[in-house]
Amino acid sequence: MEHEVHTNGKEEVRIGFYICHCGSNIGGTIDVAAVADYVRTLPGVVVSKDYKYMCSNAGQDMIVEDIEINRLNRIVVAACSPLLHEKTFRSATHKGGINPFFFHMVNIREHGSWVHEDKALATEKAKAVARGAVGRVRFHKALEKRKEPVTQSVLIVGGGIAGIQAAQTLSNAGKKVYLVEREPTIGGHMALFDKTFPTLDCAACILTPKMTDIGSDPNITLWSYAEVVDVKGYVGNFTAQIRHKPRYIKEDLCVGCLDCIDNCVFKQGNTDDEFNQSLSKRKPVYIPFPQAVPKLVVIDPEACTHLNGGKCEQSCATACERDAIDFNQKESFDDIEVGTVIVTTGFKTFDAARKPLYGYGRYDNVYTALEVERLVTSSGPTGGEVVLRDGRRPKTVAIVHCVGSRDHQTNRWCSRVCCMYSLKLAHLIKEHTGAEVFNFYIDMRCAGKGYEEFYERLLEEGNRFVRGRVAEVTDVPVSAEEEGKLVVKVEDSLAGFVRRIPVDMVVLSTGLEPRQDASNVRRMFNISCSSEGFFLERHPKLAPISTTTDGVFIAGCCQGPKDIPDTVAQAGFAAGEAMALLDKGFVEMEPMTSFVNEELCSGCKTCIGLCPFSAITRDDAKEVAVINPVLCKGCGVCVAACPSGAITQNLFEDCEIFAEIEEVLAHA
Amino acid sequence: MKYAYYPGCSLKASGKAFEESLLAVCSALEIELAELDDWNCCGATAYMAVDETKGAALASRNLALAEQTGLDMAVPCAGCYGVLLKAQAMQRKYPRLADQVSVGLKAGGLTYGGRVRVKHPLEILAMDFGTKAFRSRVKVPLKGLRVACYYGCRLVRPESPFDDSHDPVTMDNLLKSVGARIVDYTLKSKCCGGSLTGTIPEVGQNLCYQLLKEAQRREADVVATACPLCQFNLECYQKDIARKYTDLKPIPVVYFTQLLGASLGLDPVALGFPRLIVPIEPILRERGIMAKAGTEPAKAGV
Amino acid sequence: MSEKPKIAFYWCASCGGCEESIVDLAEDILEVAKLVEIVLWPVAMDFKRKDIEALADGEIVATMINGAIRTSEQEEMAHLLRRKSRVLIAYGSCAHTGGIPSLANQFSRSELMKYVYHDAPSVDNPESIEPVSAYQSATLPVFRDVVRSLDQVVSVDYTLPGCAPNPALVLAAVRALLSGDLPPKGSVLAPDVSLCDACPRIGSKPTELSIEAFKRAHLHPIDPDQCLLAQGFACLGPATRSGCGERCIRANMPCTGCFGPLSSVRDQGAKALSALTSAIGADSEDEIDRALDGIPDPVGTFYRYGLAKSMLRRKVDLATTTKN
Amino acid sequence: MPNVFEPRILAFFCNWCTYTAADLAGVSRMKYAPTTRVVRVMCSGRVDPQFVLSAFAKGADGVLIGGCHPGDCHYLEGNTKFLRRFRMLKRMLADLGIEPERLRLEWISASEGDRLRTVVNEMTEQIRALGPLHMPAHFKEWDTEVLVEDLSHDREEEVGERV
Repeated sequence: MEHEVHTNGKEEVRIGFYICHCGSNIGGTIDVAAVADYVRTLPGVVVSKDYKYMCSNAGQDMIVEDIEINRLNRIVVAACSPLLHEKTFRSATHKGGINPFFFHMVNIREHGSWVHEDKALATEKAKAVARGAVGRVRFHKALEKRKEPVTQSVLIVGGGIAGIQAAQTLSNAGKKVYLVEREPTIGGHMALFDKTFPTLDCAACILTPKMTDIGSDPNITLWSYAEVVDVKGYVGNFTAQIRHKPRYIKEDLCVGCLDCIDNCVFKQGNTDDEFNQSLSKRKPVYIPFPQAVPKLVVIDPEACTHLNGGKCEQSCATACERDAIDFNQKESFDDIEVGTVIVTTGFKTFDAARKPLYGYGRYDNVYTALEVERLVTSSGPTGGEVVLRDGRRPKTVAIVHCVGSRDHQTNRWCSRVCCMYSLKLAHLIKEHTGAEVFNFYIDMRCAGKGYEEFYERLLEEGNRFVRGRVAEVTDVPVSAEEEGKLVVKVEDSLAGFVRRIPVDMVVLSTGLEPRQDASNVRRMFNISCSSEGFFLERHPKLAPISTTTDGVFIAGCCQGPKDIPDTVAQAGFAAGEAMALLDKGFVEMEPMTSFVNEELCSGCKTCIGLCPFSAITRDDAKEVAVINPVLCKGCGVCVAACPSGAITQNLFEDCEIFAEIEEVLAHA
Repeated sequence: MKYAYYPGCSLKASGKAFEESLLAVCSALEIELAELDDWNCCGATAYMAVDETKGAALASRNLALAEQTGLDMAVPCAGCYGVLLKAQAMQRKYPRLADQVSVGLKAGGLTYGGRVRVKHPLEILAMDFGTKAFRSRVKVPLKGLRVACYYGCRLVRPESPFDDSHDPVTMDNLLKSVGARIVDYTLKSKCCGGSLTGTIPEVGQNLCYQLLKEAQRREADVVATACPLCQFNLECYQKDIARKYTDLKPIPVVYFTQLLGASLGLDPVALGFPRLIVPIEPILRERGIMAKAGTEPAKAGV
Repeated sequence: MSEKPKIAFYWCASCGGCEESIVDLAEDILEVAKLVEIVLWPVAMDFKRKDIEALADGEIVATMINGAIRTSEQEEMAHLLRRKSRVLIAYGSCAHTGGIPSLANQFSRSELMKYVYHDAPSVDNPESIEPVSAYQSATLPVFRDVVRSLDQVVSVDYTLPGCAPNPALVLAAVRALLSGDLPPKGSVLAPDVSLCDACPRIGSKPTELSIEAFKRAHLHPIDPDQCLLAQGFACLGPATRSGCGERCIRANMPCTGCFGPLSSVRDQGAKALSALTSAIGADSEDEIDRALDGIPDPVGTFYRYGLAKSMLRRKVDLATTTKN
Repeated sequence: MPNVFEPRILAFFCNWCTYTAADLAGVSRMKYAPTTRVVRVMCSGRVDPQFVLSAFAKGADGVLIGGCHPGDCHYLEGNTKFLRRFRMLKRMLADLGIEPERLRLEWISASEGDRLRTVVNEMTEQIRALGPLHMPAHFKEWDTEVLVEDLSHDREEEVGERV
C-alpha cells in the first residue's frame, strides 16, 4: 500500500503502530482491531497492527522486522503502563536498528481496559491517546543515554537482622559497606527476643555471632549511634551525610570492659532501660546488653549528673584505665560516597495505649508482647522468670491477638507475625509458669514452613484457644471469682455467647507499624510510602525490594510486616540487586534532561533559582544560562518557567507535548 | 458566643434540671443559646430503627432549621446528639439517601446543605469556651468532691468528633479544672440500659447497678452525667435496684452542668437541685462546698 | 523615468501612536520619502480607497498597517491592501497581537455599547441613542464581536512590533525593504531574545529570585537601578522581545510586554505568568494567593497587548451576534 | 449510544505519584469514567500554563493536573512551583470565562488509586453539569462574522508547524 509522504519538517516520518490484546486484558474491553484501523488512517502511519501479546518475543520481533521491511523510523505501542514495559519496547526499537527514543508507549490497560466498563467509550479513549502518541512521536529525536560509573560501595540504613544480613552478603562478595544504626548497638528487634518461632531456637544464639562478625568485618564500616541526615545524588553516585551522636566515649580507646558502669556513682539504675522495655532500670553509663555490637558503652546525657551540669565525682572516668571517657565529645559528621543504598529501617510496635479498652497503662498486669519477650528471656529483667509486677507468678494468662491489627479503628492490615509469636509466648509462658494460657484470636494465621505444625503442638500442649476479638479487659468484677482479677470480655464466636474470663495476666499481641519518622526517611531517600506508611516497592511482585528511586532498595519490615525468614530472604535479595549494580560498573542515565538554546536565552536568570538541584548556572561571559547535564534530573520545572522558550527537555519537548495535546483532542 | 439551641424532648420533661442548669451556666458565661423555632423530635433511637430514611429526614429538619441561623448547633441530649450526627453521616455517605431527605425537606420548604456543626455542651464548654477560661470564672471550687464522670454510650459512640469513644476525658478535665477529684471510672462509656430499665428491668437495672456499684467501689460522692436518660435511669431506679442488690447505697446522680453551676456560685434552685431525688446538698455541705444547714443558700452562693 | 516604489500606510483600530512613530523618524523620513512614492497615508495625505482600487494587484511594494481589526471596513481595507501589496507589514502591537484594543475581547459588543453610550461617567445621552449600521441610504461599517490582529484577517509578511515600534527598527526595516535584503517571510523584525538581554538592570537581578508579594507600580516608590522583578513589580521583560530600546525600564517603569513573545513561545501571557509566578516566595495556597493579590487584573497584566493572539483569544462565554 | 455528554478531560500526571496512582487504580480494577486523556510528564512542575491553554483551545472540557503531595515531590518542590502558577492561572481563566471546575489540581500519591478514581469521577460529573466548553466551536462561531474574501491568498507559506 502506498502512503502519502509525511514529514516533520526535517525528514520523512514513517510510523509503526502496534496495539496489544494482552490476552483478554485489553482485547476484552477495547476493540483493538478498530483502534488499529483508525490509527492506520493517521498521517505518517505506515504500519498499524494488533497482536495478542506485544511483549512476547514474537511481538517484539514483529517490530524489529517491520522496521527493516517498511523502513519505519518511529514506533508506537499501545499496551500496558510504560512503567512496566517501556524498556522492553525501547530495546525492541533499538534492535530494529533505530534509536530507542524514536519510541512512545500508550497506556491502554491500566489507564484503559482495566478501569472502564463501557467498551465503546474505552475504545474511543484508546483511539484518542493512540493518536496523541502518533502525533508526538513525529517530533521525537535520537537521544543517547549517558553512562556514569558506579561508586563501589553500599550504604545500609538500619542494623536490624535485615541490615545485618544484607551487609554480610555484600561483604562476602568483597563489597565495601557502610552500616548505619541509630541505636548504640545493632541487632534491632530480633535482639530482644528469647526464642524464635516455630523452631524455638534461641534468638541470641543465631543473631549474636552474625553481629560479632559485622563488628569485625574489614569490609564493613559499622557506625552505630549514628543517623543518615542527608542524601544527595543519583543511582551509582550518592553522597550521604552521617551524624554521629556523642557517646561521650572515645570509641577507639574503649574496650568494653564495663569498669565504668560498675563504678558509676549510681549504684542502682536510675533510668528506664529501653532494651528491657522499661521493665528495669539502667545507669546513665550503660551498654544496651552484654552482647552489644559494637561493644562500646554509652553515656546518656539526660541521666548523667555531670552532663546535666550537676556535681559528680566522675568515678566512671577515674575507673577507666584507658581514659576513654570524654565528657566534651560533640556530635560529628562523615560524608560518604556510595553507589547504592539499602534501607532497612524496620518497624515499631503498635502503641497498646491506643486501645484504651484493653487497659494497657491502666492495669499493672496488662503487658505488651515485647515486654513478655523480655520476661521470658534469661538475660531479661527477671532472669527469665515470668512474674507479675508484684512478684506473683500468674496462674492464668490471656494472650489477646490482633491488638492494633485488622482493626478499622487503628490499623487495617494483618501484622503477619503476631499469631506465631503469640503461640511462641504461650508455649514459653506455660513452660515457665505452668499457667493456664488462653489465646483470643480472630483467625489463626500460621502460613509458613512448620507453622501450622507448631500451632498443633500448642493445641496438644493444652493451651486454650477462644475465637473472638476481645471486647475489653476490665478490673470491675461482677462475681466473687472475678475479684482481684483482670476480666477478659469476649464473644466466643465458636460457642456463640459472651464470656468473661478472669485472669492474672494479660498479654497484648501488638501489631507492627511503620516507624514514626518513616516519612522523613522516605523524603530523604526520595522513595514512596503506601497508604499505611510502609515503604512502597516498585512492583508488588516483580520488584518487591526496588523503589521509585533507582539505586535505593528496601528490605525487611520497613516495607511491610514480615517474619525473620522473609526478612532475611528479602535482605539477601536487596544485597543481590545492589551487587548487580556495583558489578555492572556503570549506570545509564535517562536522557530526559534539559538544555538551553543559547540563541534564544537572554540570561534573564528566571530558571536558575527554580532548579532544585542547582544544575543551572549563568555563563556571565556569554550572558546565558547553562544546564549541567550531570546534575539535571529532568523534572522540567525550568522548561515550563522559561519565558523565552529557550529551554528544551528531551522526550518532553514543547513541540512533542503540544502535538500530543492537540492530537489527543483531535479525536472527537 | 452564640449557638442555635436544640433542647430535644427530654430537656423539656424528665431532664428539666439539665436544661435549667445548662442555661444558667451558659448565661453566667455569656454564651447565648437561642432556641430553634419550631424544632421537632429527633426521632430518637426508635424511628431510625423502623425507617432509616424517614428517621434521617425527621432529624434533618432540625439540621435545616439550624442551618438557616448560620450558627453551630448546641445539642445537650446525648440521644438527640447521636441521632443528628448519624443523620449527617448517613447523608454524607449515601448520596441517594441525601437526595430522598432533601425531597422530604423541600416539601416542607426547607433545604439542608450539610454545613451545620452539631455540638454537645461538653464540647462547647471545654473546647469553644475553654477549660482554662472556665477555671478563671470559678467562685466555689469543688474541692474534695469525688466525682465519677459518666458519659454513657450515645455521646461518644460510634465516633466522637471531640473525644475518644472508649476513654473520653472531656468531662473529667472540665470538672477537674473546677477543683473536683475525678475517680478512676472505667465504665464511663458503658451503657446504662437505656429504655431496658422499663421494658426488661432485670437486664436494664442490672446494668445500672453495675455502674452505680463501681462508682461506690471507687468511693465516688456523686455521679456526673451528660445525658438525660442516663441521669434518669441511674437516679430514679436507685430504690428499685437497691431492693434487689442490697449492697448498693444511695448516691446522687447529677448533670455535669449542675456541678459546673455550683462551682460558678449559681443559685441551687436555678441549677435544678430541688428536682434531684437523691439530694446532693448533704455531700456538698460535708465537703464544705456548700454552707452548713441554716445558712440561706442563695446568699451563701452555694 | 524609473518609477519610485509605491508604499502605503494604513491605520485600523489604533490610537495614532504608530503614525507618530513614523513621524518620529524625523529627518530620516525625508530620506525615505525621496526614495518612495506614498500612495496611501490617511493621517497625512488625501488618497482615497478608490485610488488604491485603481492600482493593479501587487503594484504596491509594501504596505504597513497599524491597529487591530474591529470593523468590517478595516477588514475590507486589509483585504484590499493585501491584494495590492507585494509585502504586507503588521505595524505595531495592535496589528501584531491585537494590542490594547483587544482587551475589549473581555466584553461583548452589547456590554461595550452600553458602557460607551450610556454608563461611562462622561456620557450625556438623554435620548439613549446608539449607532446603527444603516440608516436610510447611509451605511456605517459593522462593529464586529471580536477584535483581531491583522494576521487573523489577512496573511502578513512581516511584523514590526511595539507600542509603538521604535524608530530605529522602523528605519532598518524600510532600508531592508528597499534593498531587498529581507529575512524569511513571517519574521518579526526585532531581535529574537527577551528584553532582559539588553536590560541595564540585569546585573542587579538575583539568581534566587523570591517574590514575596507583587506590587503595583503606581503605589510604590521604584528604585531606579534595581531589577524591577526583584523589587516585586510585575515586569514582563523576561517574556517580551527586546529591540524597544528598553524605554520603559529607562523611564523607571516595568515592561508591560508590547513587543510580544519570542518565536518559540506560543502564548506570551501564559509564559510570562509561568516565569513570574514560579518565583513566588511562598509555598502554601494562602500565602501564594496573598502574593498574587498584587496582580488584581491578570488578563490586563499578562495580555495587555496580546489578548487577540492569545490561545483563547477572547472571554469564552460572551454573547455573539451571529447575524450582522 | 445514549445522548449523554461525555466530557473530555486532558490530564497531566506526574510520573512518580499520580501516573503511578492511575496505574494502581488499573491494577486494582477500580472503575471510573473514561473521560480523561493522560499526558505523562515527569513532574507537575513541567506543566507550562501554555499546555493548559492549549488543551482548552484544542477542545478539552476540563484540565486536570495531578502531582505529588507537598513535600513528596520526586524533584523536591516542582509541585509547589506548579501550584504557584496554578493559583494565578485559575484567576486568569476565571476572568476569561472558564469556570473554576474545569481546571483542577490534585495531589495524588502513588498509593492513592482510590483518590484518583474519586477525583476523575467527581470532575466528570461537575463538567457534565456545566456542559461542553468546546473552544474550537467558539472560534468557528466567532469567525463567521469575518470577511472571508481572499483569506486563501498565499496561505501556503504561512501554514505549517513552526518547529
